[in-house]
Amino acid sequence: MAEKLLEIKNLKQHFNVGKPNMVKAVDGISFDIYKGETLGLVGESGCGKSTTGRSIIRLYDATDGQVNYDGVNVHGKKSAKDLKAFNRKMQMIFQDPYASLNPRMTVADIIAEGIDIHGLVKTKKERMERVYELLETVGLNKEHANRYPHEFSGGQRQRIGIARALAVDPEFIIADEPISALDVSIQAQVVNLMKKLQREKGLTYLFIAHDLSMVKYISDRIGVMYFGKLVELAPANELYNNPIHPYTQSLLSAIPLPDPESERTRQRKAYDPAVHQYSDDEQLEMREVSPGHFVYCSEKEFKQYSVK
Amino acid sequence: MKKRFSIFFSMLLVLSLFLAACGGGGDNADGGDKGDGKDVPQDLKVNINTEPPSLHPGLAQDSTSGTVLRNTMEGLTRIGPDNQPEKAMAEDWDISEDQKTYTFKIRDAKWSNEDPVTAQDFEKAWKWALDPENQSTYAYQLYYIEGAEAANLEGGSPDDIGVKAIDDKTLEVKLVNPTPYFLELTAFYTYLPFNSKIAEENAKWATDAGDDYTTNGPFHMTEWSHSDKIVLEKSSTYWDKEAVKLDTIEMVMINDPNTELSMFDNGELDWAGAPTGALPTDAMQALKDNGTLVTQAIAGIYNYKFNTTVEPLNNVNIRKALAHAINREELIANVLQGEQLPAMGIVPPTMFPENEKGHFPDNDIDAAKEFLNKGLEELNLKDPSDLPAIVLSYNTSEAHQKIAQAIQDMWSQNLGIEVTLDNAEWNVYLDKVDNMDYQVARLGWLGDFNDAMNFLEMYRDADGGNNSTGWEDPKFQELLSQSQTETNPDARQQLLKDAEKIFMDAMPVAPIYFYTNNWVQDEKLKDVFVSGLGDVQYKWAFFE
Amino acid sequence: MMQIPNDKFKVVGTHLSDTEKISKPSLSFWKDVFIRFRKNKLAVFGLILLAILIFMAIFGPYMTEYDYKMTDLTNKNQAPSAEHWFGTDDLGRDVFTRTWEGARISIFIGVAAALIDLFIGVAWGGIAGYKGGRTDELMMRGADILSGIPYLLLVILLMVVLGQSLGTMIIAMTITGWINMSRIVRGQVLMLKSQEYVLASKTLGASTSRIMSKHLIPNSMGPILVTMTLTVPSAIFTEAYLGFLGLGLTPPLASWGTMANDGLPALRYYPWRLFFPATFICLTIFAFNVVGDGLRDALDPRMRK
Amino acid sequence: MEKILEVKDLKVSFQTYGGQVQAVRGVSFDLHKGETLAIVGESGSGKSVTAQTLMKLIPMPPGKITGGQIMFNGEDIVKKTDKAMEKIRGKEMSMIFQDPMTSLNPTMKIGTQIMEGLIKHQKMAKADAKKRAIELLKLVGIPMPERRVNQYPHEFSGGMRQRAMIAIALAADPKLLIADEPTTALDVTIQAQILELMKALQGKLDTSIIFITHDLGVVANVADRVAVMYAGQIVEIGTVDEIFYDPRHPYTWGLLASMPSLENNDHDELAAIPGTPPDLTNPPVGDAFAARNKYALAIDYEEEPPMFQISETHFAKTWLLHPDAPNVEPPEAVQKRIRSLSSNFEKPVLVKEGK
Amino acid sequence: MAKYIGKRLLYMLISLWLIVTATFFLMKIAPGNPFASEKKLPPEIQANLNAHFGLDKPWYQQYTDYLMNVVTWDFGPSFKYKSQTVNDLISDGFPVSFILGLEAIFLAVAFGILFGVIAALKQNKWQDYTTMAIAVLGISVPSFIMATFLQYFLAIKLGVFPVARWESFMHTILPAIALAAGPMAYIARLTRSSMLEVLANDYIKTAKAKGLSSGVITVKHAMRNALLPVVTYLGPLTAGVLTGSFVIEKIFGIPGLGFHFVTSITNRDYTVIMGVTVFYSIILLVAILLVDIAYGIIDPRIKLAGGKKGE
Repeated sequence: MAEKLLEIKNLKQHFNVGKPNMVKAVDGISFDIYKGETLGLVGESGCGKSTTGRSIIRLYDATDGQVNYDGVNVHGKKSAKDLKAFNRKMQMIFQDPYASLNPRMTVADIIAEGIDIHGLVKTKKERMERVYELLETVGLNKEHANRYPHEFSGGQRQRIGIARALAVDPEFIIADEPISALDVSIQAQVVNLMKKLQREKGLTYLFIAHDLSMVKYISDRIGVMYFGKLVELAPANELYNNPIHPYTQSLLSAIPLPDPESERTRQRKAYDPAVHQYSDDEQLEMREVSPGHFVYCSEKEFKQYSVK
Repeated sequence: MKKRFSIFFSMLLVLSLFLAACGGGGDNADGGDKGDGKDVPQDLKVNINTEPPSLHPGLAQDSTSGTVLRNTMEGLTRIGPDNQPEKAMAEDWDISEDQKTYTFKIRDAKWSNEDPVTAQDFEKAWKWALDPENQSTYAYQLYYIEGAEAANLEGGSPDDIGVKAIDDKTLEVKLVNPTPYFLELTAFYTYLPFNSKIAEENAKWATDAGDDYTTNGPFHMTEWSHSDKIVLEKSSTYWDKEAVKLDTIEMVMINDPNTELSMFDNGELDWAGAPTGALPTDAMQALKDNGTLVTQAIAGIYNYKFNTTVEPLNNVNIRKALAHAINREELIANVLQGEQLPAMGIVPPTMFPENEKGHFPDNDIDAAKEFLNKGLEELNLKDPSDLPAIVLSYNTSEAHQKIAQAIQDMWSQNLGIEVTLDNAEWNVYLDKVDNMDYQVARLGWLGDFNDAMNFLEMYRDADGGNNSTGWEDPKFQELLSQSQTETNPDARQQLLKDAEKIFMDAMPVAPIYFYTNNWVQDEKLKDVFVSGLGDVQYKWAFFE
Repeated sequence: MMQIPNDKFKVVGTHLSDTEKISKPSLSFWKDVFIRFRKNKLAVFGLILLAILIFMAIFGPYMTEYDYKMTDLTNKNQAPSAEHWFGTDDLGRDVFTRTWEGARISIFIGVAAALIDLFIGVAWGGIAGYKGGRTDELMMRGADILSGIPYLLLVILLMVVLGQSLGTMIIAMTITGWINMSRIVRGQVLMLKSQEYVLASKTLGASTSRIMSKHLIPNSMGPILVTMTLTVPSAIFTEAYLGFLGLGLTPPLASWGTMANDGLPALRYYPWRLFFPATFICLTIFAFNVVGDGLRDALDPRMRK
Repeated sequence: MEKILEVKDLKVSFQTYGGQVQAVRGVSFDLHKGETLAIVGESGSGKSVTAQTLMKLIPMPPGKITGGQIMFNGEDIVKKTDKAMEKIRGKEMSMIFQDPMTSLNPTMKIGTQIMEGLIKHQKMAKADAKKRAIELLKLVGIPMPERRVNQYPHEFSGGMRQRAMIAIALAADPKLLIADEPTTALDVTIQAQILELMKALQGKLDTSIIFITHDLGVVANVADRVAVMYAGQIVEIGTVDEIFYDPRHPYTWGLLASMPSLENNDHDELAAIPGTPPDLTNPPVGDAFAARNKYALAIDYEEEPPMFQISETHFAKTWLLHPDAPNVEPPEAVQKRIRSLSSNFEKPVLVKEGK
Repeated sequence: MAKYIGKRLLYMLISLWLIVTATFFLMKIAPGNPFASEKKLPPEIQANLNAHFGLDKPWYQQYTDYLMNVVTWDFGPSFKYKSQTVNDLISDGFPVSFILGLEAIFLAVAFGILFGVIAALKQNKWQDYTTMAIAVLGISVPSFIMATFLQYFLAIKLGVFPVARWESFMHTILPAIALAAGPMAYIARLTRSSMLEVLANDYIKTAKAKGLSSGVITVKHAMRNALLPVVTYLGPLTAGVLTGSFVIEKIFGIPGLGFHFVTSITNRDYTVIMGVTVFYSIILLVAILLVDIAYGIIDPRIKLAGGKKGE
């Protein structure tokens, strides 16, 4: 797992730069993603996790920072051809299964869009075969190819979205809250499908969600974001068993568990950014508290955290 | 929020109250004639169509302004009920032997502000109009006066203009040529005087009703609400006020013939139609049927001009063919419906009575075909369809359009000539006609004064301002020149008739019809005088 | 307890393929719209009316022996009769023939205006919306200013400069008409371009033209279509209005606008001359409007499940 | 305990152009004073429709109550006119919706929105109503209520808006509060706060709550009793312990098993419920869940299962509880939870009449 | 706020300048001249007139003269109506058009909203069909036909109203109705569709859940939000209606401003064309500004607008 696939360095994504309503959606975050792993990214809505995903795939032009994919900066100057090639390597699965499929296109056309753009097949027959194959991969069948998105349920649509991403044989998939809009029973289906695909195709995932339990289940490592900053990054179990940043602790303590007894006794911790009592001259950065466990903290806090 | 809606509903309430209140007292519209009592209200309500562009005698150049001026101001003469100039501001005049010098004796008349009307008022008014500084567009109406044209156009001195106030009550006018119709001209609005004292103090005296708008005519303007109405009242300072019977005249400005007639029917107007307004053509039949339509011939003609510089209209026979192949009677009976007179000559029968017959028969298809064949031969063409396409132009207007369509159809049926119609908006159209950028074009001409000269003169030179046919003829020019110096009226008349004959032989213009004025009026309204030129005077009018 | 054979209590497990089956017949977007459109009785009425009007526009002029421009002065202003179904006008022309000849021209003007609006509006609005930022600002401000010039002034000057013809008439209809279309398209594009399926297409490497033609425009088609069905009547309306101003078509061409304007003064004497063209103007505008309204309701995403 | 609500065999359907959707197909349950009943189920299972039908808030048409009774305070809601409902809504029962952004009027001040109910039901004067609104805002934990009362919804954060919604709902001291997925649109930390608030207020006001959610964690947190809905029917209902520690219906098993556990570190495949929920325009014969149920019996495809009673409070609608049914092993994840509950009957009893 | 208005005013000035410029050049390319008449003027007098009105100057000088006129708000004399200046024309005509326009707007808004609300509340019932049929009819009948019919039936046949002219309140009713019909219909349809949209919102359900009566919900919750699009439409409507309608003024013989819009063009009365265009544009721009400000007051969310969010 040592091979770095993606290296994000000091990524910044600000909107409305120079205007009074400037939003620092992503404010200088750095992390790596290794080949074959699943990196979970959690945080509350508005914390910048989706923006991070979209900046990585270049839906937004980053305000600052680098995204190196296989050592090449995604945001650097690139020819149209390079960009197209890049688009095949990195794909995305979206949150809203209703909004992510063009209602005027048949499922076949939706899935084949990548195939068409990149000219991956030569004949119509080949194209349809590929579509059928992809439909089968995600648990749907041939008959669905000529249907329109509105005829499908949420879970089915999400699977179509996955098939579309898979059509160009990507190496890396950003899943932007792929299960948030789905019912519990369907969430499991989709997560299982994603895990299966990862096993079979050696995919790497960046899995963005706000549901910590599902993220923990699917991820190898988890990053926690708070107001545009990455505050903690650790292997999944480590993060759950040993959360260090007070925000992570608060987040974990708030999750209701499907167990009435533990719920009766659960104590929620509130997070108040003021607890840090940072002074102006303190340098705040990601520091490795224990191997693979990074926390965004000051030097002073780092010492405290390391002791634990 | 709530407030917004309460405002809303209170407005609704107010409106409904208004409606209720007015619904009760809504009979103010049918005032006017109150029936048989002795004291018949002498209040006239007429439509003058549009805002008069200017009520300054020197600047007026249109019939609406003319209507107001004629009834509020008075010139040396006034056209009387017999259509002849009668004494007005001039109580007497002398004409010199050579008929080139007129000496007018001004009567003891007063302006509405009690100032006396003087000979200087005339001199100054005329010279004002001729001063190029003042941009009088009708100054050329004064060119009969010696030195006038030079002063107006060529920088001649105003002192050289042949009009002089010998004293307060004597005005001497010198003319370029003997002008038999000069006395008639002095009734025209460009020849009206103005109160020179006031004009010196206030150059804008004529822009509104008020103290400065002094009048010397039968009525005085008391209200001028622009684009809306003008109110005239009987003048208390008019020299002949005994003759004036109307107390007020309300002249409203309604620019829609339908509305005008509807208002008349509803008792909101006492007069609808010409000369101040217009009647919708579609109403003519009905009005004729119920016998209320009044028709009166006036000195004006409706023409189709030919551009004699382009093929095939440079061929006289083609022109004649076209002129002969028009069924004017039918056109008048069915399209115009105003009992107009078919025109087979260029000078109205009010001047040349024999023109009721004209120079050729109406709707003479055989002759037309003959002319056509001759013309085709001359042009080395076999068939009318070989003729270059003929475009018939007219300015955008319902009436012109109908006439054009009817004539288009006649030419195509009688002669087999295909004609396309082309209409343009008035200003553009005038440009086109001026620049001879047409083949056949409609134009009308309304006489400014009751003399054949007015209808012939414009065709004197090919590049003359109002000719626009490209036609000229030395013999025609010769005859006109002779007529200008001829002092014997009969001889002069003959010269002009000869000139018309030459003109009709060349047919640079196909005359269509002579205008008539059509109107309806309140039965009780009497003695409104409409002159042969189609000018209206209310001086003698009254309600029975 | 009821008696149930024991073999019924055997675990047989899932029938998964059944659950993925979609039992309803496949409904394409437009079929679906049509089904909802059909429920609006007023709109269906409008559609039928429109069909009749178009049928008559095509065949009406051939139903009589008369030609639309053939004058017959002796038979002017005839009331409707077996001879002349809608009567004759002041030049003795058959009003029935002219009405349907006029229908052709009026509907042609309407449809041509709608199509031109469509092309300009979609291009302008689409580019402005998709490019966004300064381009958008500049393009939309330009449109604002054009719509700030009094329309009549623009049209009359245009008529004056270009002369009165069918072509000028259509230009006059569209000179500001496209602005509305471009605003609608822009609004749609602005809304749609951040939709996830557009983003998905972008991440797949789709070109701008592909995104426009495959995603943005097809999905804006609803509002575009509604706008078009409402442009047609407004063009017919404007044509009539210009007819009133004397800026209508050159006769003997008949359009409803010029016919109604001709008939206006005849209302009190020969009402059929106003009645027929006016009625058909109103019916056509009415039909297009209710069809447009019906389409809008049918296309409304809220009405979909 | 006093029963304040009794729903008997409620049936609701919607007329769509695609046919009649039988959204609620015979739902029965009751609710006691001061109790919280959670209704869980996936989208389309009819839980929201059931809740909104209780207040007759479903649009009619296309919606229609095709059968059953809703006894509230001894009166049948189903029979009430709209006018009569106005007196009950907001006063006797009120409702909180899922999305606090769209369920508050964007152009009306928060205070006014709270005051409306007070003025209508308590006949309060405006000034008093405003005072009360401020108190209510304070009660739901909104800081600086005097200032907040004059603000508009967009000036509130998501959590604050939901608090304001709760204040509106509680304004007239209703006996029954229906919360339709009140925390679904919120972040976990905010969700936790809102849940705490609701519980605290319930303790104070002794309100009965029907809490609709699809999140089993939330259910475990708030509910006294739980009803599990599938395809327009309640398939299992019982106390929260019964549902979580002794579930009997295979669908409940599926739900519980498909939740990953935070404690477990295994990364085995989740026990997902396969397939897609049925289309209710044309509900399947027999047990609606059968096609997705790996424990489905042959009879499930033929006949709808009856309701079996497991304890005084625990009912489940599955043939698996039939004496002739084979014993099946629940999924592993569920087995781990199961405890034997003393209150259970010896054997499940068939309920004669649908309850 | 002040900054916002300042910015808008600046934008208005730029728009105005562009409109003036566009109009000027359109006017200049139009053939024909203001002094043309059937009886042609001697060329010297024509030249004299041109010189007097500055038409002999090069175009750029005429253009700057016009701009100066606009800036000093003195458009000079009318070419045609020599006794009046353009300012006179506007100050005489505008009050009339203004009053008539207000009346029409009031009618249009009151009945338009009423019809729209009824139609929305009774969607797909006979009330909906009836009100919408009336509304569509209002749009379908060209104003000149509508005006003629009103005049014919109500004034001539029934004699309830005077035929034409501008004298008393009774005189204003027919033209106001004719003028209001189109906008009324448009507002009705606008209100209906936005009402339907609003009625589908969750907060209407909230209001219902509070036990509010449907009347209160309609007026206090639905209408306020539903009227936002109507407010937007009021901007151009106000400008259009207040500055007069040629058709209505012609048919009813009303001395308003609308008449000058058309006649000044056909007369080539350059100063009047310029004056009324500038005047109209200012009214339009101000009306739109007022609508935007009003919008901000009615909809408290507006201030927040602008800028996309990260997620």
